[in-house]
Amino acid sequence: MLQDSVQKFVHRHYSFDDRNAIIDSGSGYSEQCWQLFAELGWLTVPFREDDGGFGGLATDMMVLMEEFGKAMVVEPFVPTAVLGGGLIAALGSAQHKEQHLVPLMEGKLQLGAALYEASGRYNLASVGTTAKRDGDHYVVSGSKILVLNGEAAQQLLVSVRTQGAERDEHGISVVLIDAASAGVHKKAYTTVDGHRAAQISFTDVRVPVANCLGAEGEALSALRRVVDRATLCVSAEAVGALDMLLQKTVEYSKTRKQFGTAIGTFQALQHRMADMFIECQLARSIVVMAAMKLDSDLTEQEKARAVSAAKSRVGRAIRKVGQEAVQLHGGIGITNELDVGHLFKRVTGIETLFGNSDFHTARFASL
Amino acid sequence: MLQDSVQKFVHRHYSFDDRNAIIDSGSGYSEQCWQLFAELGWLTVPFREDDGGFGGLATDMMVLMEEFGKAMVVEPFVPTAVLGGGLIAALGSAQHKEQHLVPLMEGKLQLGAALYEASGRYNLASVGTTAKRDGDHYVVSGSKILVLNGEAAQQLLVSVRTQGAERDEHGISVVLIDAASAGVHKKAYTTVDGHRAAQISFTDVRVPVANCLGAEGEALSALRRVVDRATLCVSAEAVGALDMLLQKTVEYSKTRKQFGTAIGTFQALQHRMADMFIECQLARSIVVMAAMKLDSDLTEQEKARAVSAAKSRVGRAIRKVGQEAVQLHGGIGITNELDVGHLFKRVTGIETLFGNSDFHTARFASL
Amino acid sequence: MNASFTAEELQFQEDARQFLEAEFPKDIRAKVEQRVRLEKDDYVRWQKILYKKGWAAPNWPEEHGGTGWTAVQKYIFAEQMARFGAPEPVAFGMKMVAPVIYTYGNEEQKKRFLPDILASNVWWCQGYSEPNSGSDLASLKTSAVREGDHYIVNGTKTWNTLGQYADWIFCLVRTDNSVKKQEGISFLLIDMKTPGIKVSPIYLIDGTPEVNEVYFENVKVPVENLIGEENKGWTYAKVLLTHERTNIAGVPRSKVRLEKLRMLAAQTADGNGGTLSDDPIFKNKIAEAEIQVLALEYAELRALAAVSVGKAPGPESSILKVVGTEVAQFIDELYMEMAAWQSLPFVPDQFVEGFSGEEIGENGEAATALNYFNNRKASIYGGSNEIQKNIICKAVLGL
Amino acid sequence: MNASFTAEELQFQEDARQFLEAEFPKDIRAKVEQRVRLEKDDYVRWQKILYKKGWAAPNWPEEHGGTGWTAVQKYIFAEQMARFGAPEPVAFGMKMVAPVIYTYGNEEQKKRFLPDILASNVWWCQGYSEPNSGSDLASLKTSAVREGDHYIVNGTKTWNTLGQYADWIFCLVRTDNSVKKQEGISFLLIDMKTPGIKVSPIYLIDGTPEVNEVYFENVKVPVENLIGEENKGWTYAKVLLTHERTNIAGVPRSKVRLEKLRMLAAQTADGNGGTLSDDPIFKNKIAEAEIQVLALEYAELRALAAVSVGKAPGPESSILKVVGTEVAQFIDELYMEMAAWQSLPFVPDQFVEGFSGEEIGENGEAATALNYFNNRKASIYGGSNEIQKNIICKAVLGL
Repeated sequence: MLQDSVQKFVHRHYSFDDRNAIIDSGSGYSEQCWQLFAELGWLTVPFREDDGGFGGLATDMMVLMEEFGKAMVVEPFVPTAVLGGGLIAALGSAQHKEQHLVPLMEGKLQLGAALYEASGRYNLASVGTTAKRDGDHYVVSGSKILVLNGEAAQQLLVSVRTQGAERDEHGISVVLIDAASAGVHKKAYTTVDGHRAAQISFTDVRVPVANCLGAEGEALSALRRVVDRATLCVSAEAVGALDMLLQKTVEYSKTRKQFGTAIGTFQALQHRMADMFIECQLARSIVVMAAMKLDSDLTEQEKARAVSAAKSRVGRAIRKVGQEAVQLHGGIGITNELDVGHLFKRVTGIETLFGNSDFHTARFASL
Repeated sequence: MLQDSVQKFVHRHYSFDDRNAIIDSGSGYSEQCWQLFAELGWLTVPFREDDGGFGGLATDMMVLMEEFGKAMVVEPFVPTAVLGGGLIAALGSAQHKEQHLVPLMEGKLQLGAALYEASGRYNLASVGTTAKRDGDHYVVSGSKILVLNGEAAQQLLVSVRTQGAERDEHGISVVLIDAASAGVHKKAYTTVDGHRAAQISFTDVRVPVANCLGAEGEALSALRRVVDRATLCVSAEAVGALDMLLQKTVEYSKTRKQFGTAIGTFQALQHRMADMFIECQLARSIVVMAAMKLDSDLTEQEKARAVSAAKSRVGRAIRKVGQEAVQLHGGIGITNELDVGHLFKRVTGIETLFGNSDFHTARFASL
Repeated sequence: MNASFTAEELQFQEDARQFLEAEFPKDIRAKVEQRVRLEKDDYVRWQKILYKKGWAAPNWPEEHGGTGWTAVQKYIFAEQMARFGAPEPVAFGMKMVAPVIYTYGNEEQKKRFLPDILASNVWWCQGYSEPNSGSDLASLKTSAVREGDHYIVNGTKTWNTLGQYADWIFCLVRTDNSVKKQEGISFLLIDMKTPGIKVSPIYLIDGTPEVNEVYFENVKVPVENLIGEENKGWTYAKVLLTHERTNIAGVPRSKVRLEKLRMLAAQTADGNGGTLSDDPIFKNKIAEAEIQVLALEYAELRALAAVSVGKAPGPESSILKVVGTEVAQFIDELYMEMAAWQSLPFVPDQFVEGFSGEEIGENGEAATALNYFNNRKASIYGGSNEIQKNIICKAVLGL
Repeated sequence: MNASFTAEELQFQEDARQFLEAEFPKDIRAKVEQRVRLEKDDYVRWQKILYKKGWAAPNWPEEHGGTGWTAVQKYIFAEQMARFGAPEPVAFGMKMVAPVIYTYGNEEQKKRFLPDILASNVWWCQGYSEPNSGSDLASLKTSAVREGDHYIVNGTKTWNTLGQYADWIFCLVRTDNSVKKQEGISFLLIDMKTPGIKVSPIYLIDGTPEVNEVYFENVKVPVENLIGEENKGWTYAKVLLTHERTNIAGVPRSKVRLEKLRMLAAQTADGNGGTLSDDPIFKNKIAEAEIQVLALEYAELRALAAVSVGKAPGPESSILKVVGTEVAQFIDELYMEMAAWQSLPFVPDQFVEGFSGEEIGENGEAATALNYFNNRKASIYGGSNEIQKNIICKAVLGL
């Protein structure tokens, strides 16, 4: 079982101190852990069997991500395997897959997906980065924000406009760009929740036409599908982290004494923990819903609606459970010393990833 | 002091049982109480001194209405004195005032303002009722919903369109229509909160041109000002009623025993009552704000913003405090036997009157 | 548990739909759509049709007349019922006393009572709550004193829903005052025609006499009407309270109401020349409610899935009660907000059968505030939401 | 109390504005606008300018250097300060220890400490909380044992804000273990340079070393540093906690932040070709925050008006704390939501003086999540919001 496998891994390799050391390391993730991910087969989970993967079921990714969420795993599973690998699997030719998915699943390739721009907010169709044809090359120019794993990524999946005006639904392509290409400029940083990302600009970067994934100009719907899968993944990750926040809070309330008694005996706090439990259960339920629907034969629209419903609802749970966990811990909850503060930061980060609650509620209503 | 004066009146004449009997009576209000209102000078409060009134200060109306709210007074003070009288005071000629404000303040005239239409929601400019000129008369046709005090009103203040298309800001006039005129059809009823109102249709009703208040077609801004004053009044009424709901709930929690102890000792319920108290205080504060601004020399826009802020915030307090008061009372709170259920119904009614929270939040943001 | 149904399940869905289309009486359906209050006869007539079909009691064991459906089938059926507005059976007989009888009653009692419940020949009501025992149900005081082969019952029961129609009442009564409060309670079935019983209506704030107080003055009840052992009634009642949680969340009804709300919003003028569907704030609220119902639906399916693999329905069902009632009450608010001014007229007559006057409001607008008022009860009864949170704290969080 | 100011008040407003325009250092203002963290020198320099003007301590009694302003003037001044982003004095000296000294200190102590506080010559910090005494402050354990003309202090204080800059610390210490916990506490002033004191930073989740733990190991404190009577310290501390509530609600700051938010929203792309100002949901949230701040402002004015007619500041001030922190935290959320993706980079360097690299995000977007994280403290410290609710229940509702 995936769940057992992650729990064993976490028990052996991923204590809170391990994680802090990994974040403080140069690369911001553990290459050793990453190789274990590969050995344990986790990197194959997002891929269908005919692509050499484990099956590509959303319900499997959900299980994996939930456990990652509990331990606050920072290794770039989502950017490399779900987003980057997902785009190649969805759009790429047999050759693209052969060339990239195999090393990816073996743990030898890091990817990053450069999909969002400063003026585009959460809109994947808002692509100002251009790719102009020049013989058998594209010349790519533009700038992308918050490319997850952008620093370590050897290859970048970049959404570019090969035609049309900003925000046109057509004319968007995804091209593979070697991160070492001339004209690629990265500004790397750690995110508030301990992951690595980069702002990446492209200045007249020459990219072979063969690096375009799928039909030129028609990448948007695949892009949305892949990002929806990533959205489901981070939602599931949040569910794991929220459960942990609740568990830590309940435990703390049983030991922390104030006014001569454990604070967990105060009914006002008890009912707030009951509310946190309810939020956690609803978040888990709606993520189960979305994962099942992604694995079903429903229409694309219904699947997108399901993911947006999940991300919206999980976002509300994040706000509520995260804030309450910190509040009930009191001062110690806002220090870097305890895992609670880090869980809080991670779920808050997830709240923003791929669109916050308001964005997804509106998307749900409009689909 | 107005406050003392109302408190004494309530003590003598307006117990919960008195009120129930009044609501069940034919007219739905007490003529005897109304005469006391006149004797005690309350009917002069909304009017300026040069109109023969007490001063017309919003802060005075606020004090009066808050006390009315505590006792759930159903007499038609707002429809007759604030809305109807207010429109005459704002728009009418000296003769109109002489003819109507004097008897009004003496308690001899009941008014109703017919301002809203089924397709207009809370928009005062949405006037489909037409007044077509025919010699020295208008011929009025159309239909108005929820005319407060519509049954008892001898004269109706009706917003009509003398020009332009539905929802045009210009072309709206207010005419005085004798309720006994041919073509006036009333469908009267009690409202959910124990007041009286009517749906009124006008079929080719002939109205002398002299009954138009102010310049033809230019009534909208005065209409809005007067309705804003009425909005302030019912907001203040809600503040009184909410305070009462809190007080009743706290008292009940001290006597009601469950599991061998007064429920007021349960901390989860205590904190919810603290939250109710906070809501009550914020509601009171923002109504004070709006009343003071109405009495100041701020611009009309700032005054309208203040009233919308108050109504919006009071609406949220109504939802929260009303629901919590009922919930903490348990079953007895949803029976007609206790005053709590009636206070809950009244504040819920107020939540809708002249626009609910969402309407006023949007109006606040747009002004 | 799966996001999409199997072919057999889809077939069952279609069967249920066709049955409802053909057999659910048109006049009752019209009443529901026009929000006319249903009378005793409406309930009984429809229930007898279900009985004839063999679908009266999906949750009963098959040996007593249950349908033998899977959890998913029950779910599908509940959803189809909600879609047609078909009233569920009044719970007191079918869902409350019957499980106690078939679980704890003797053979004689099973034979005597169950067939009439299944066939809707007898209307039952509930005698649990008392004026001074709300959430603290076990503090009840109604006494039953054994005299020969009878109990003599004295006391008052309250929040007795639709007791005005009832033939029988099941009561928790105190048979021993000398022990811990939970240990002196017995479960008694009482014929409402017994001398000494008086039913008196309590008017709720929506103006309806939906509940009653029931007074017992020296009411003689034969000993054979005792369920199980004397002084063990609390155990039976408690088991009942945690079982029979199917559809406690009210998901199908909330779904249907939200669909209708969305449809009505598209027909309701926003006062600016458009409809409420153009109002982003209102649209957002509907979406949030829909999302909440989706989350709740899968919380229920997860609970059902746990039950179907043999786990007892756990304290998680407390969540279904809390969230189910909260979202239903939120939908009440949305209907009221949509109706705006038209929520204010109090015109109960127009929702009673035979009304022929001029109506106020369209699409039942004038009922929206009344529904809102009435349904505040949902978070109070059936174990108040506060009690549910206590259960979560104790049984799940270990606090 | 009035919705509009008098002519004199308007004149005062203009004077305050002109003073700030002319005297508030441009470099500090620029730092504030660019969200660069202020250093000790920035606070002290600005505070000394206020001192020179005679406006350093609006809330002190005039005899000790206060301004003698009316409540309205104080309000106007606070609003103008917020408008310019001028930092308020660090509270520990000016607002916390000084009132205790001028109320309960002896003449010697007043002469020795107050002038240096007023002139910002000495930086004070607070020694109240301890690792095991959060909201239950009176359970503190740091001991002070009298030996001759000194106390020997041992223990640990925590949540010591900006203690790394401090010259002096005021502490609650336990001087009697044999009595009720509140009755054995004394109020002691301690020179931070005394041997045996160690300050160790605690990093908050925004990555800043804003607070510290302070360890006392056999620290010798002269007896003349005791305020008032031994074992009466709790009384002094409690009075302090209910006084000095001016501007506790943070209305001026919240108003200015909302104005700025509105302005920035109009410049922030919504991803659909418009700006966030076109987003009805976001606009609605801003409006709700503005309305809440308006309500809070008048709640505070009502409290001030009550004080100005001689009433003691009552437990109502608990509301100001609760709502003031809640709305400030809600505004933090709105800033973070506005920044969207740009709230995620953790780039503390770019908010430290002297940063010259390429910035991430515009208008301090990259600080928004950090501000959100940091300001979660607001509902925890200064008497947590739960404690404030306890106060309301006890002192106002009589529960």
